[in-house]
Amino acid sequence: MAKLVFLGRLADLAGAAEREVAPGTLEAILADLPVELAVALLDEKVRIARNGELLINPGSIMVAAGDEIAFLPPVSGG
Amino acid sequence: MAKLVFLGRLADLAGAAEREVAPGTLEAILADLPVELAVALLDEKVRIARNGELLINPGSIMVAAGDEIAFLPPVSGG
Amino acid sequence: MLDVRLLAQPFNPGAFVGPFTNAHPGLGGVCTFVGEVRGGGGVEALELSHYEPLTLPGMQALAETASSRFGLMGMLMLHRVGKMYPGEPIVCVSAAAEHRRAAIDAVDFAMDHLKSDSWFWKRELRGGVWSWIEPRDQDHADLRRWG
Amino acid sequence: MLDVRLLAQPFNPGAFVGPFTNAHPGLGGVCTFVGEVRGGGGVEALELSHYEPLTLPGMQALAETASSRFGLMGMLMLHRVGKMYPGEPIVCVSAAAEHRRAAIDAVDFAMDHLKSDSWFWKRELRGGVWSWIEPRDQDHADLRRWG
Repeated sequence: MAKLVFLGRLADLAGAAEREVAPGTLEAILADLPVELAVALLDEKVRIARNGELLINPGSIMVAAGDEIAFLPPVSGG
Repeated sequence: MAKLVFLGRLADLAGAAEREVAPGTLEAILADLPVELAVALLDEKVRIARNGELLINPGSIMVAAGDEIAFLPPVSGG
Repeated sequence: MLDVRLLAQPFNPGAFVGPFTNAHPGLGGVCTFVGEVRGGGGVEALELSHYEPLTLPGMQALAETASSRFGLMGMLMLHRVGKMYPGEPIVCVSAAAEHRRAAIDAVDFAMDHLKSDSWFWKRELRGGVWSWIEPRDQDHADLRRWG
Repeated sequence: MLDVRLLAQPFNPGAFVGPFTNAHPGLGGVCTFVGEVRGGGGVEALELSHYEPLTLPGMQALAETASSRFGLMGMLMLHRVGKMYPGEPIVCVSAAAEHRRAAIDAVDFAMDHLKSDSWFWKRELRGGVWSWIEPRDQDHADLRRWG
């Protein structure tokens, strides 16, 4: 299995801070999520990190077993 | 008597931090001091205060009994 | 010396700043900023979440950048996470330098970046309801000051 | 609250900054600068003289100016006089404000004015010889930043 991590308001939307998912393409993983959550995760302001590394072009990545994919909305500031 | 107060390097030059003088015009008081000291006190960078008030135009003041005249060279800075 | 920490419990800034200062004999000055949770507008509590693999390494990188940019002798950077209450310190940044301008500017720089460019998400409790704090335009203006 | 003092003995800045901070509930941030006597270049001791009728009133006026210019909740301004040794604090300025920029800028402003526009005369002991420290051009440049 792989793990999705939701930060900030995305955790509220996902109903949990983390979620276990089957490995596969990120596209396929998102397609299995509730539509509202998937749309929020794909917002252009949401950064995505794999195993602690920010991804420049996350659109087409393969998520392997044991990977941790974090979804990082804009930080809160001041 | 009146009191002259010498700050910073002026105290070294005067050989003391303070000096009692007879009242009179500032001009007359300075004329009684050693020439080298009088010249240093009249340097345009030296501010003069009477009884804690800085004087705008000290040249011609009368120094009364009990007055404290302070000679303030430029401060040391940073 | 760079000392960068996330703290999950209330802390006393002085207990860190004193030893930090003493660790830099020969310094000319130390500038310190301590931010506290404001209680205005009915805020009852604040909760900060972070993402372990990014937040602390990001702060460490920021302290290194500030340190080399301003030629510091050292920087202390402490940030609370978790739930906190009005009046509690939330952040403490100290810079030790030979000259005061470097120390003051480094703290200003580090605070602008910590506040708007670090991996923290905040929510506030008001009237029993939690709500997320969104980014502010002012933060981006603050960052642009540093080119 | 304005707390402005001349201190004739060594002091611990934290012993003043802690109570100063606690005296301003509701503050957003406190910025503090502490300057210490530098020991570089063979300096063995530093002596600061002041002129009682002008020095403290001048500092008080500076704290009032900074406080109203930056909208502070309070300012703490401590300055040593007398003979002191490398590593001892010589000045401590703290500003408490609702927002960090005001606190940081107020400390920067107050330090520039304290350093170059306050009634202190300094002499240094090197190799057993005392010499007066003259004004530096940099000080005037620092002051011009504030218009």
